[in-house]
Amino acid sequence: MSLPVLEARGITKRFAGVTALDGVDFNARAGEVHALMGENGAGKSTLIKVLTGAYARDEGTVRVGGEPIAPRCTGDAEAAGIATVYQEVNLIPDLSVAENIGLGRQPLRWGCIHWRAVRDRARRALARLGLTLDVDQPLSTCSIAVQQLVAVARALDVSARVLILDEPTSSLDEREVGELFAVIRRLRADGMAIVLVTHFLDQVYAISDRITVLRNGRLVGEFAAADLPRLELVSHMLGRPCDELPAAGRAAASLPPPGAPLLAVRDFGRKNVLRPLDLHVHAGEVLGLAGLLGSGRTELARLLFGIDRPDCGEMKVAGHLTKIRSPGASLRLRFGFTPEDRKTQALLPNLSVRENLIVALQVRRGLWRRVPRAEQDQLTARFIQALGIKASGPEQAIKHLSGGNQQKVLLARWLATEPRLLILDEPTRGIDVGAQADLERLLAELRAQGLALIFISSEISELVRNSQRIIVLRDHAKVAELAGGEVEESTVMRAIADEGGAPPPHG
Amino acid sequence: MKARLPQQQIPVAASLAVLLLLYGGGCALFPHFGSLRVLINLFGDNAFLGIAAVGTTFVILSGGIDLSVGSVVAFTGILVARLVAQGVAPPAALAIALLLGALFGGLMGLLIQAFDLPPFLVTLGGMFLARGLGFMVHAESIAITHPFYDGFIAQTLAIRVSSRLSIPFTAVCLVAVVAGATALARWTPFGRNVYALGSNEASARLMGLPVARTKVGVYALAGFLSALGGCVATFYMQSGNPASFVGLELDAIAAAVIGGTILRGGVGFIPGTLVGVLILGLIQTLITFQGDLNTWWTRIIIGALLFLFILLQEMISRFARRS
Amino acid sequence: SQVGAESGWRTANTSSIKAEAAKRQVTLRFSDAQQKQENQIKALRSFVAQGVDVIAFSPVVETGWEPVLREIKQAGIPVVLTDRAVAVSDPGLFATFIGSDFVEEGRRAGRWLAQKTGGKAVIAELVGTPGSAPAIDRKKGFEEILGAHPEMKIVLSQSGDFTRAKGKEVMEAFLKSPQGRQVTALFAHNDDMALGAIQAIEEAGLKPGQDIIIVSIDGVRDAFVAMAAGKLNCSVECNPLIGPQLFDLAAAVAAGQPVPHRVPVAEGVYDQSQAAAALPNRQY
Amino acid sequence: MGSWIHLVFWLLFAAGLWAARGRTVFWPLLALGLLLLFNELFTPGFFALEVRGGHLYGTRIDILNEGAKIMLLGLGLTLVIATGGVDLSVGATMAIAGAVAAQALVAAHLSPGLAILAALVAAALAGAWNGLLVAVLRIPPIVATLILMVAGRGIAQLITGGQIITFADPVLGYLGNGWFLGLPFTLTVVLLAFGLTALLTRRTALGLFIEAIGESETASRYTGLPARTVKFFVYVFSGVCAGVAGLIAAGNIHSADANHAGLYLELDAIIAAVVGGTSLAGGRFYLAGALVGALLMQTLTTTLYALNVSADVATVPKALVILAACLLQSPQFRARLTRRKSPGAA
Ligand SMILES: Nc1ncnc2c1ncn2[C@@H]1O[C@H](COP(=O)(O)OP(=O)(O)OP(=O)(O)O)[C@@H](O)[C@H]1O
Ligand SMILES: Nc1ncnc2c1ncn2[C@@H]1O[C@H](COP(=O)(O)OP(=O)(O)OP(=O)(O)O)[C@@H](O)[C@H]1O
Ligand SMILES: [Mg+2]
Ligand SMILES: [Mg+2]
Repeated sequence: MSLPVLEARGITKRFAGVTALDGVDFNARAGEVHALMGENGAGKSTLIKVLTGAYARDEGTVRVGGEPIAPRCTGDAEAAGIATVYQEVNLIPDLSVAENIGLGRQPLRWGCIHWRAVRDRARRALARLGLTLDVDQPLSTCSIAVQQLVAVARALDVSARVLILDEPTSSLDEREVGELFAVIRRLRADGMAIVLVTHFLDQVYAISDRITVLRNGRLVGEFAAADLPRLELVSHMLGRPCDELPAAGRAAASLPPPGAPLLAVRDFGRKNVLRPLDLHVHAGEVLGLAGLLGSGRTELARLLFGIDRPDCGEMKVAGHLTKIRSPGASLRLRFGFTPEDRKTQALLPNLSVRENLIVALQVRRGLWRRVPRAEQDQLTARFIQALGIKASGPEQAIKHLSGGNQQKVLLARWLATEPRLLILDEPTRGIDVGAQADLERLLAELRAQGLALIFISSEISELVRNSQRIIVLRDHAKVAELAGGEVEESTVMRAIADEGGAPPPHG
Repeated sequence: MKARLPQQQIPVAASLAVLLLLYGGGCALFPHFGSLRVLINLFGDNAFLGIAAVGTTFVILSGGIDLSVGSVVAFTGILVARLVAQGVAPPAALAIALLLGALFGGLMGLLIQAFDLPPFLVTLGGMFLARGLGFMVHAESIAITHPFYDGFIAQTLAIRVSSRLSIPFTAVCLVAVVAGATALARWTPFGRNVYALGSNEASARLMGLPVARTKVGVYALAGFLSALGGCVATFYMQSGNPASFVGLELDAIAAAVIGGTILRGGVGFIPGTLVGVLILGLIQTLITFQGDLNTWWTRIIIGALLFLFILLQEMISRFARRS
Repeated sequence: SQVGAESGWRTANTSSIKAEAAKRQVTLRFSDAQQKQENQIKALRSFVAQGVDVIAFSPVVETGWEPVLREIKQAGIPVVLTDRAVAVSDPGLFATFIGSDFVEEGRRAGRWLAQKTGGKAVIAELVGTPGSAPAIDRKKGFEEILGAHPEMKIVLSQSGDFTRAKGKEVMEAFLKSPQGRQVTALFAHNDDMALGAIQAIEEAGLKPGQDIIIVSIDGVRDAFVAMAAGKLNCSVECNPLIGPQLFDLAAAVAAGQPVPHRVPVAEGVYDQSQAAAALPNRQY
Repeated sequence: MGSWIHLVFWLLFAAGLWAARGRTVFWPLLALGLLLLFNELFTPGFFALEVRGGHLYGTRIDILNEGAKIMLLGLGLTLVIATGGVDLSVGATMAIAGAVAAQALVAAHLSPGLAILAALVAAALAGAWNGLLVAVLRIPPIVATLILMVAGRGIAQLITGGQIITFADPVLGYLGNGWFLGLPFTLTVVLLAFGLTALLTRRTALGLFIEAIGESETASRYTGLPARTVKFFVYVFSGVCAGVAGLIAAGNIHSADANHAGLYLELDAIIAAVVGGTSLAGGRFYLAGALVGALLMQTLTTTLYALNVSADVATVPKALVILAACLLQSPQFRARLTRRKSPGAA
């Protein structure tokens, strides 16, 4: 076994009211991929931020190549040879893609930034991930998945000894995950130490050599991946023995309920955004939206929820012709929508878990009928319990929650409004296995209660597991609609990949 | 391949279009409006505002705000005047003033950075402080009479156009500062870090950028440019007055915003600020050429024109974005 | 180019000039500087660009006119200063100056107070806007007179910004300070501040005009009302109605006729005995 | 009798501090306490309090009375700032309200009630104009309200014809100058306004909506929140607050001074709101903090008069107090203070 390049001993980190890390040891060895696992809020991201100096540690030592380091900012860590991709995209949305990759280490010529070199380098870094984009476009115009890849490209662009990736794959589709893993394998072969955080067990086993499990800020243990069966890993993470997760009840088996659909649109689209399409969803049904990155799933969801306005087509809700002009109108129709970019489109960072949770319900009740405090507290307590949200209390600011727990609060925000239709754009992004199973169970329950769901996910297996029907989008147009027996991973994949020869959409 | 961020340049282009439109309108309406002298005046008269506004633009780009501009300009003026009156050589006096300006700005930046204080309040404190210090330097205005000013700056450095008309040195300073600042913002790591800081400070920190240094640097730069604006104002008026330039900071902010800089930071273009300054100056010129407005109508018309400008800019931007 | 419209006095000054221009059918390019020197300089330079025949302006402050006046001279346009003077190295930069003498106004106020109180007074002073010419000069003139009367002392002095509200607020604070309780006289740099202070004095349960002798400057209409009511003791006139005189001068200057370099304005000192009689004639 | 009043005052103040411990308003309150303590020790006559003409009379009472305008503006601005905006036009709006009321009385001979109504309607319209620019046309607030800051004073002067309009109306005079229960009536107005605002924001969902918009307008809109309407309302509210302040300012001196009423007061009010704990970036807001902040500003102004500090340099101590107040609020600064004090203890 090679010596650790990165060696952390007895790391402790406390926040006001919580001990996020409690005496954790962690090693990363050259030529190995080391997976860091744990439930939402276990302390993975915190450990990484301590290692890179984004947080000051309270106790413990960190050594790189035997030398103790005490990085006071992430720049120090980078100088010591640690390159990092943080959870949630942490880049500069207003600057161009090229610049985001080059920022802080721009090549100079005559004391000035050599822009051509910056762009070339960015293109090369992206090419390593199999990505070609216009590097001059502002980052904010890229989808969240592309942003995630840009962040990875930025980290790859430094010659580091340790590469840390905190949930780099949460919004990537399979092809991109494949590209990324190929790069990681190459780096591993070159002798780099790689730390990977992800909630996808398949991915963990596909690539890691070693697994460290954290639970509630404590170290559970370090294992060789080959010696750790899946089930055991999960039970280490959860701290209790468990049955195989997720409970794969195939949703497609049940028949779509009869009667008029809850929501039906016809010739529905918007110029330059979405080619007109038909779509319907019944109460008690999950409609999956499949497609590659940028295929237009998010656009469709935004149009359906009234964030953007369609410029053609008609919409019927429960058989009545309706026009949705704003999210507020959708809310009154008892629709709900969790956007994929929760950081900028959903979170109210400094407000408490309670306030984040009841805000949609409050909007539905209107300005004057304030949700009584007792009801707020009771709702919050109920959802914290039901979804297993880890927070120091209902009054904790949501920005201090771990990523996965934030996502659960945002889901609870809509569930609290008792919606008829819920549009979920990548809801499982960053949610741990346990919670993912809980979520899937929840979806099934909601569906049983007569809720209609539109479910967007880049993970096809998840989509297939949970949907009765799947609509496949490509290049901002509907290319296929699969129902019943067609809801199969292979069929979906083929529909996504098929060039031109897709069956004509029926609907 | 050329660099282009078309979406973000639209407001600047819109402002420029509005500026040209208004200038054309003025020429059509009033005799003499199109004369070269008016154009030169436009640059020369607004030089100190323009230079200070460039500093403000940097601060806004970094996600902050600087309210101390007017006071620092006034303070610099009275300091230089006092020093010159006491026999200090003008170049030395100017250098001292510039240094103090940078120091003053840097100090505010340090407070903002080290204690995470709101820039609005700290620079507001700076505004009061500099104003009071100006009165402490000398409570009344002082004229500067020195051959360096009368001869060198006013005569030698001015560019003669004809026997009766010359481009004042102040205008030259303005153009030079805008050019230099544009380069600084576009071509240096410092400049890019300012954008990054303003766009998302937390990300900038995680990306390992020197956030603290950049933040302090930005306020120091703004202080320096305010002081430079003050120096240019002394060229312009050959005097210093501690009570002058009240509210200049608002004009500077308005110029930056009209020029396309977004107040929450991270987006903006330095030449846009020049356009903003020229627009403000043009509004004033139009009003003097109109020549029959009393105080209140002057105010109302300035407000109305400002509104019109912003509305037009919005409309042009939206239209350009759609097509 | 006018300073602004910061007071009724200034507004009267403006209307007098505008009315006269209309009467004589002279084209007047009027510009308001919003009390900022830089605006005024811009306006002057724009006048040059417009090629006017005569430029008249009331400078916001005394200094800082050298470059622009030189430019105007180069363009061959004569300059008439109104109301306030400028400090320039070469008096040839302007043709003439018509206006009140602020220092003299301060002296008049001082003289009147010395006479009224027999040279014995504990004085509070409400100063104008810091740094403004009238505030500086009126204080100077007033203190000049006090120099000759050792038993007249200023014990409190604060800026009331030439406004009623500030005048009142500052006077309230004065009256509560230990020195304020001994004050027997008040000198306000303009009537508005005095009018504000009168209210503060009344609210403190004292009688303005009796318990505290009040002298101020300007002679606006409301001051005459207050004098007639016995609340204000004296107002030194500062006459804004200079329109006719100004246009006489401008015409002479434009025609190249010689004019005196300094033209005073006819002004008086009014106290309670004249107030009621003069009130109906006040135009501002 | 002086000494027991001091004792009662300080006991009350200490009780207030104790009640506020752990809350955001604690720090501005502490700053106010320190400033008052300074006055107690160094400013002669500052703490004298007596009964004159059937009401209390003293510097502290003046502070409450003169500070009323900043407190009212501060209330409105707190809500505006909480949505992530700012309103620079409140000073000009004060001038408009005063001018309208005065002309309604003097030129139009309306009854005082109607005059007040007219003034408030004018102020609300001014606020609505700002709201229109910010919420509907989406112009950045600082520029949008700058327009009215410049033009509004012009409008007020247009109304008064550039003259100071003096009136003798007792009702309006009472508003600016009257006494109620031995205290300035303005204090009653402020408390009423505060109570109403608190009720409006905390008993309805308005407070939550405002804070949500300030936190993230995008997220709020995606949640279906009527962001534009709320923002519009907030500017109207700020306008009305400024209107009431303008009426008080005019009533106080029995005249409308379009040129000076409320001049630069917007700055004091913004400082009050921010010192009170509301962040200019938007989000959480603290109404009581704004009141304390306003009192802090007014105490400072009055102190400088009482100490006879020359107005030229009076801005220096003002700067220092503002900096001290925001340092006190900074957790980093407090951490540094305590760390330095207790290296042995830790
Ligand atoms: N700045 C902070 N202030 C207070 N508490 C915090 C802060 N950052 C993290 N925490 C807490 O520390 C704990 C660990 O969070 P962390 O983000 O490390 O979890 P994680 O393992 O990365 O979870 P996830 O899989 O959801 O990303 C959580 O309970 C979280 O609430
Ligand atoms: N709120 C938004 N504003 C501007 N552009 C957006 C917004 N949301 C998405 N886009 C852009 O629309 C394009 C289409 O991507 P979209 O998100 O619709 O695809 P998708 O199928 O949902 O894929 P994914 O979400 O996995 O990227 C992307 O370039 C994305 O950046
Ligand atoms: Mg995490
Ligand atoms: Mg998407």
